[in-house]
Amino acid sequence: MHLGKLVERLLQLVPVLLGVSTIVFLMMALTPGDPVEIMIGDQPITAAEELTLRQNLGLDKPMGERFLVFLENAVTGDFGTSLFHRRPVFDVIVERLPATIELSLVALIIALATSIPLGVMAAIRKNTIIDRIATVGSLLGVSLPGFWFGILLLMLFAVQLRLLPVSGRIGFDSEVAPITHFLLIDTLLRGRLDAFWDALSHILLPAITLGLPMTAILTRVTRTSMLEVLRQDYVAFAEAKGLSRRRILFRHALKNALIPTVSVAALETGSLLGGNMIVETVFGWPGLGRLVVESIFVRNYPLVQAAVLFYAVTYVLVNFVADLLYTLLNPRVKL
Amino acid sequence: MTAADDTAAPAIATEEGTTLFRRNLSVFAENRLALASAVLMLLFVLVAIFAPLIAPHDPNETDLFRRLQPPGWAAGGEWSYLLGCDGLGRDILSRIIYGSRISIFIGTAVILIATMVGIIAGLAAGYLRGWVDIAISRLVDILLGFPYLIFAIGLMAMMGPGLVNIILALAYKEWVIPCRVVRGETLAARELEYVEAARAIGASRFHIMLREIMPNILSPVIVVSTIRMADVIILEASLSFLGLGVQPPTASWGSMVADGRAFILEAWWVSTFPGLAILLLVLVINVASQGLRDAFDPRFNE
Amino acid sequence: SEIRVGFTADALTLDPANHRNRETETIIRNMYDGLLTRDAEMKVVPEIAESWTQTSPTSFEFKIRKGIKFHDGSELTVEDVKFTLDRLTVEGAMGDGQTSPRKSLLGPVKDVEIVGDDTIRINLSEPWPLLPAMLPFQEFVSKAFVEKVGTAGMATAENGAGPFKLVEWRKGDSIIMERFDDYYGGSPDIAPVGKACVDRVIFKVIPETASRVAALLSGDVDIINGLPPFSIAQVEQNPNTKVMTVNGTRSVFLALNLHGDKFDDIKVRQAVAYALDKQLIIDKILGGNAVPIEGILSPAAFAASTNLPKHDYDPEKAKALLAEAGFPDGIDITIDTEGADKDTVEAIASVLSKSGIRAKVAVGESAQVDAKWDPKNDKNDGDMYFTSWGNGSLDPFDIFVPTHYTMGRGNASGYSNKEVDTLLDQGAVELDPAKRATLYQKAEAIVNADLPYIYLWVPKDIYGVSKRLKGWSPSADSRINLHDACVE
Amino acid sequence: MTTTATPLLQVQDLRTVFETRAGRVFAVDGVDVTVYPGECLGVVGESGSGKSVTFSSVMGLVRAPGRIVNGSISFEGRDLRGLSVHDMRRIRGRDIAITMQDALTALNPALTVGEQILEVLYAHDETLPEGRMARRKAARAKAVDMLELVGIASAGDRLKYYPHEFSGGMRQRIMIAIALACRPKLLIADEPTTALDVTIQAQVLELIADIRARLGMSVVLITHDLGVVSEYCDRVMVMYAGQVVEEGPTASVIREPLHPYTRGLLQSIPRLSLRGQKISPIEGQVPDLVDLPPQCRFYSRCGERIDACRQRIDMRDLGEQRRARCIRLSEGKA
Amino acid sequence: MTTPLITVDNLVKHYGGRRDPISWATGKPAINIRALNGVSFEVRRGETLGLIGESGCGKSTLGRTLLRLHEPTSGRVVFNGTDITALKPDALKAMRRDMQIIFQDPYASLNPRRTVADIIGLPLMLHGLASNRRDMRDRVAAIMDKVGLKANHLDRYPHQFSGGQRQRIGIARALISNPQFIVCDEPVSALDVSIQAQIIELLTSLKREMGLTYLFVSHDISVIGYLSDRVAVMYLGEIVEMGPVEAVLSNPRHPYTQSLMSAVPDVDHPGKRQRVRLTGDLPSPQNPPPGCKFHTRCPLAIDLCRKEAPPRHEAGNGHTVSCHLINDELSILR
Ligand SMILES: Nc1ncnc2c1ncn2[C@@H]1O[C@H](COP(=O)(O)OP(=O)(O)OP(=O)(O)O)[C@@H](O)[C@H]1O
Ligand SMILES: Nc1ncnc2c1ncn2[C@@H]1O[C@H](COP(=O)(O)OP(=O)(O)OP(=O)(O)O)[C@@H](O)[C@H]1O
Ligand SMILES: [Mg+2]
Ligand SMILES: [Mg+2]
Repeated sequence: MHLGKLVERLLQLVPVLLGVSTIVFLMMALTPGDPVEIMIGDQPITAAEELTLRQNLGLDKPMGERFLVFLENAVTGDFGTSLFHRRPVFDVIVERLPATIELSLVALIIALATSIPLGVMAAIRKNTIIDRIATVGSLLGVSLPGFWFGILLLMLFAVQLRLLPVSGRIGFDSEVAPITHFLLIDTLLRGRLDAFWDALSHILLPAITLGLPMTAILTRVTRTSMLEVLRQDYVAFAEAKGLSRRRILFRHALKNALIPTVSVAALETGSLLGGNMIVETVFGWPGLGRLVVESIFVRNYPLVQAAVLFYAVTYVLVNFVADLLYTLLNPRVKL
Repeated sequence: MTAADDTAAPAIATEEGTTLFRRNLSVFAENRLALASAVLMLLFVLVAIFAPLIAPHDPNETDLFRRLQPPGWAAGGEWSYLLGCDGLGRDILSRIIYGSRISIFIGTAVILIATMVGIIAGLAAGYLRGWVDIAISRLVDILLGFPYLIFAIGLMAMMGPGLVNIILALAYKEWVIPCRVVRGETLAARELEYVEAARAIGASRFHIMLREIMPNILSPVIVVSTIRMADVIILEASLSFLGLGVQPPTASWGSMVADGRAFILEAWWVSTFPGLAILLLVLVINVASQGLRDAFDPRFNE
Repeated sequence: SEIRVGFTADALTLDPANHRNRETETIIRNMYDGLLTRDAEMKVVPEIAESWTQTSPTSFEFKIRKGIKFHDGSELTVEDVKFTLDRLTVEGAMGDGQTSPRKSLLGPVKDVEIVGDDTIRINLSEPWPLLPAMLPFQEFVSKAFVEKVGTAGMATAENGAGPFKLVEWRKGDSIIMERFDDYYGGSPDIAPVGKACVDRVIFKVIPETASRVAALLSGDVDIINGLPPFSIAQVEQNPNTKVMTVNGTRSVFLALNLHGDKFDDIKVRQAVAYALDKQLIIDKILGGNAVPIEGILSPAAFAASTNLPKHDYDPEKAKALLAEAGFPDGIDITIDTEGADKDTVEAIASVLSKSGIRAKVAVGESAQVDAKWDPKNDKNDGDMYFTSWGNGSLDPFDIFVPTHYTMGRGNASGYSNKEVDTLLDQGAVELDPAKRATLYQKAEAIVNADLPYIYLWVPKDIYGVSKRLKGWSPSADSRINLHDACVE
Repeated sequence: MTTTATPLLQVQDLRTVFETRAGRVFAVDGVDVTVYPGECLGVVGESGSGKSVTFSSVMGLVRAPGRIVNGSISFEGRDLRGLSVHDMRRIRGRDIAITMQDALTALNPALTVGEQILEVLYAHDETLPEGRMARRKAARAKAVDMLELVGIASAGDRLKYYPHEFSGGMRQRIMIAIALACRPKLLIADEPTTALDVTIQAQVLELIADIRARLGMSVVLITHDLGVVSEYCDRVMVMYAGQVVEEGPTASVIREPLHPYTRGLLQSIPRLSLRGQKISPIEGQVPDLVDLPPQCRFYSRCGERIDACRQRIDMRDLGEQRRARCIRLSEGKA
Repeated sequence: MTTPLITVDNLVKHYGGRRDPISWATGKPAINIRALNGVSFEVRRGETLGLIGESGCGKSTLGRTLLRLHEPTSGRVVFNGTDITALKPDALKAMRRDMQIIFQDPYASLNPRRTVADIIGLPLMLHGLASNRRDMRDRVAAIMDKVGLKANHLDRYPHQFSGGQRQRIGIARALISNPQFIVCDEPVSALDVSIQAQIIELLTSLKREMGLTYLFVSHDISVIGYLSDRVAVMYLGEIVEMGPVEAVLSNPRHPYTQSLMSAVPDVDHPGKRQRVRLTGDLPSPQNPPPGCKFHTRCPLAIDLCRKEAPPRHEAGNGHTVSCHLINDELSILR
């Protein structure tokens, strides 16, 4: 991977990010009604403060200028004040990020760690019981409404069986002083294994719920692409070379089969990011998703706007990283 | 020159006038599970259409004396309220039956709009290329930069809840998917020799786009659209669950699950059944669309 | 020992002057003390203040207790008291041109004077008998500390004089506090006096109702707020938990658009009153946890009348009244409401419909519905609005005036009655409590007859509590004061 | 090429079928193949006549829905069909090697060319020294040798390249290098040049001929092109619709084709020398291999058919190493 | 036979090269494929000009640019006295009746969703040549009969036909508007030998009956040799040698043609000819070599070849060659 090419690819992100920002801006700008009035809602605010707000949003200026102001602010991380919290939106969002990131990463890891082996097994042992399980499971997985499934899991494991906690990130007795703000890591860094298990037990259900659709889709993709790859001439040729089955499956087939899996996984992080809102709401997870949902109902527009932008930018970047990964797996694709 | 020997023609040619479409359809019909799912799907649609005739009760009729009444088979239940009642004593079965209208209507409307827009945009981008393609493709790239649910939530937060708004919020992004499929297929098709042949004969762009290319890309589009339909239904339910969906008292499955969430300790049936309804409908669509895909888009064949 | 509270929402900020949010107040009131507070009977008693006197209709004097320490060990002085009140009431006092959103809670406070090394005087711009009743809601901060961290810092840092001090705020998840060992003991009128009983207190944010109940049942938390009526049975059945309720301070009512073409007729309003089976809804939807009202005041409020005429459920009478008013076939109306009350309003609608008042429910965002029912909005084309007005002070001034005074800011019905206006004006300046009470009772009798609103009920706040918890009882102003609570 | 030598590969009455939706496809239906040490056997036939399936059957590489239903395959006297999966793996790539029809799809796009050569050596080459490093070094040296042998310049560097970084002809040669890495006794070259231009085709075919001469291995050359057979093969086997219809030394088959199909094939080739004359193509097309009637498979297209052709026809031995499957041969003259 | 039906003058076609502003801004390089680099020739009325060359040398591009299916980058094509490179869309459409094309791939060239009647009849409908559908169907039936298809298969779909039959459908479509000139772009390359011969027969007899003129593209020298009157040899977007078929094929003058001829295996006379081994592959048209394009593979290349493009020499009898060495009587076939 040439550095110049990397920079070039990064530059190509610019128009997309610009477009994404434009749409986020338009979402708000084209909302019917006076945005300031809607935003203020029943928050007690003085006339002077209202005026400042208007000026900050640049509502007195023409659309084009407002957009530029918005862009400038976005680049500098200035998303205005959350009227509801009476603090900068940026601060409020940043506080909630570690929880959301931790949850999403664990969900991603669960999804990858289950779907790839399952998909591969299903393809190798086509039409056997494991294939059936994988096929039916992935079909169910994509069809389950996450919000509902989460509630069921919660009722079963947390309320009825009392195996796992009901809500939150970590138990009362397991707090550790933050280092990275990722509890699974912090507890380990502090050498608190009990707390680590506690944090793990908290994250398990939400992460499974969040990762489920992705797991299902990736299982299906891996299975299909593995089957596809196994049909290829180069696998037949590898057979003809008298190579061991292991080598054929894992070196020749899997490396190629993972190519679509990687790009689909990147696309599906979209479902992780969106799913945050629902899963965090259902499981009382103290992350950004829940904050956004709460903010919608109090018309905390600047926060919603900033969060949507944040999610979109994250998504674009995740896909960019996946592209890089893709080139590692697939030598035919040059950056 | 004698006529090419007829007896030697391939076996598939023996049935006179079989179209590719009908052949695919018969392949589809052979897939029992998919066929059963398609029948169930039809059943859902019928239930939605004839909801007033089927529903045992008025879905919005509240009866506080039936508040949280358990399902018919459980202690304290009544068979005439088969799936029990919700927090306002409304019949859950009737609400599920009426709720199917919302899910199916929104799903169908979004997919129809998106597919139509997607086909037009995709054909234009893929065939005309140039500036049209650049403009459309960039827009597609940008919209793809948003996670779907986030985009819909953002829009709904700004536009406010309501049936039309949900359809718009979903369709604004959904069209991108058929558009990408159509564009890709069109790009491939425009290089095919039969398109070149039509041009060589002097056919116009419109003739080529609409008569030569479109019929050939329709089956992948239909396949993709049915697959997407399942997703759109889940998305709508998710929005309703978050309270960004249709307005009460209209029954929608997602909001029924959300409403029942508070009662889940005392009255599990209130959210369980509507959730099950979503699962069933989406599952059925997914199975059917997988069958369609296998039959109509042989590239996916295993 | 430790008490865990399963709580509906997180604090928005830790700055007592920079919010208008009940939940936030409930949490931070355990770290900050007020000049005054309330006892279990909702009587206002001194806290940081040692005593107070009203020296004129427009001025009050407060004597500040000696030896109160902030959590950082510094002593609380009159300077801090004045600083706090100024920060709350002076335009732009929060810095950066910001004004405290709580300013309006202290209405006509004009200025604060230091009149001795332990006394301050609060001057009002007009008579306002409510001041002592409103002071329990204002928490007192250290001047030096605020000047050090600034308003931005106050959002996440704390240096109060309350029984607990902050250990950690895990945003969105929990707030952990520990006992402040140098606590001065709190109000001497409320036993026990002294430092808090438990070592630690945790407010755990559990927004989902079912999860909160489950957490209580499983013993994860000791107190939960917002226990839904339908979960009462569960909590009662559990051997380790019980239900505690307290009369709330918020009156719920239906506003009727008096400028529309239906409710301008008193007969139609009466018809609604008779058609509405209040008790049924209280029993079925609220699980019996509400007190019906016939006027705007809660039974616990100062000057509440006990013998107002009732409109008992009588659908026949309602139909007859409708017919008299020229609607023999009934009327079609729409009830506006916000999402949170959807359940109740749908129930109301269905009950009304049985008497020919065919009601539809329209759920709207609070801002939008508020704007529509703003008395200044003369284009309001709504029929009926299900709403409520809080009365934390339990003084009629705070609820009667805004909802019934001509063009009052909460007068959604658009009610205007000279006589009522006069009575309310007099009530505001009358210093003799007995005379004041009569004035308000007269006014209540008038509005009970006029029916600009259908007065519904005052809901109780319902808490689920672990049986191991001792010495704690819920408070009508929905504060959760953990100073006195102990666990076995 | 003496007939007296013991055959290297002997296949008898091989039948391979595919179960498809349309029915059972008799892709290979009673095929006998004999390959002698050191010879080059050409296999010609139209597309779908069963050439590839025959030899993937030999290698034991027929995949579902395909199945060998009958026949014996013996290589150096060992019955390959009776071998365990493990033993078969040891024969593939080491004793019998194959190059596939399309080099672009037969080389793994995700692995370097070097890895794809080295792995065969690791799998089969027992002459490699012990010890990781030494083994690696020796294998690498062999790989470089092989690439140089097939005419790839600066082979050492090229080991790091991926298949897509080579041109079509080079890929074909790399595949040959892989196949030859373990010096197999038999190379099956399945249409090694169909996708290539004539100039490249000549390069590749000459390369195979050259290596065959040097290593003394046997080659089976599968092709469409009678010209190629005539230039490079000692013996030729003509296949039609899953059966062998004619077999014999190349020169004599081309000079004097016995089966009407072979004759038709030869007459179908347009030649510069035939300019202005009519060529006489075989009319009709190859029959579908599903549910064939038990008759001569060329019946529907044969200009010389008689009623007696509507029965099972067996291969006839006509002496001088020539065999053909036509009923009229026994009448003396076709 | 004297007036040229088509004159091609210095035709150039480059693909790609245009960039959209966003890829320009982000520095994506423009790809520029120089598929045709100044090709000039003429086709006389009633003759068949054969065009031969390696894969990717620009044969199809030439055929398509000639018909303005692709817009030429520069150069002129004069058909029947009209400069078609300058025609407006309407006039071009009218012109299309007279110039048709037959494609290589019998599968891709027919729209799978339309019936044979629609496919073949489309030109009639577009140009208003048929008064109604009935008339159209009658005429389609007639032409189907002419190309050897059963007229009652009118309502079948392409997938119901075999490869050879489909190629006949393609031919029928090209013929129905009664064109004068047809580009045959490798119409037989995808077919089996026996079917290939059928189609060649069909094309030659149609030409005779209807007085057609062909530009016949193929990479198969025997096919070109069999049916062309004159032949043009293409290398990397240029014609390197052109002339009467006997002259060019039996006495090739350009080193490239010579190596091409020597590489073709001959069924009848195996091993007779001297082989010329070319090294390397066709260079990429994205960055063609300077000077003579063939110098990278030419065994005779001298310094001049690397610097200057060779002029076109007359070798008598309309035989032209573009090579620096032509006058030196040098030949790689020493
Ligand atoms: N996987 C399969 N499923 C069904 N039929 C198959 C399969 N593979 C091969 N066949 C059938 O077997 C027959 C012989 O195929 P084979 O590949 O051996 O032909 P071939 O002579 O090698 O042709 P070509 O010259 O095109 O390579 C064909 O009719 C083909 O349809
Ligand atoms: N539409 C196109 N866009 C870009 N490049 C093209 C296009 N068509 C052809 N080319 C390129 O132009 C060059 C010449 O292609 P062309 O198809 O004319 O070759 P050809 O001689 O017909 O080859 P073949 O024998 O493989 O058909 C090739 O490098 C090809 O990749
Ligand atoms: Mg083959
Ligand atoms: Mg071509």
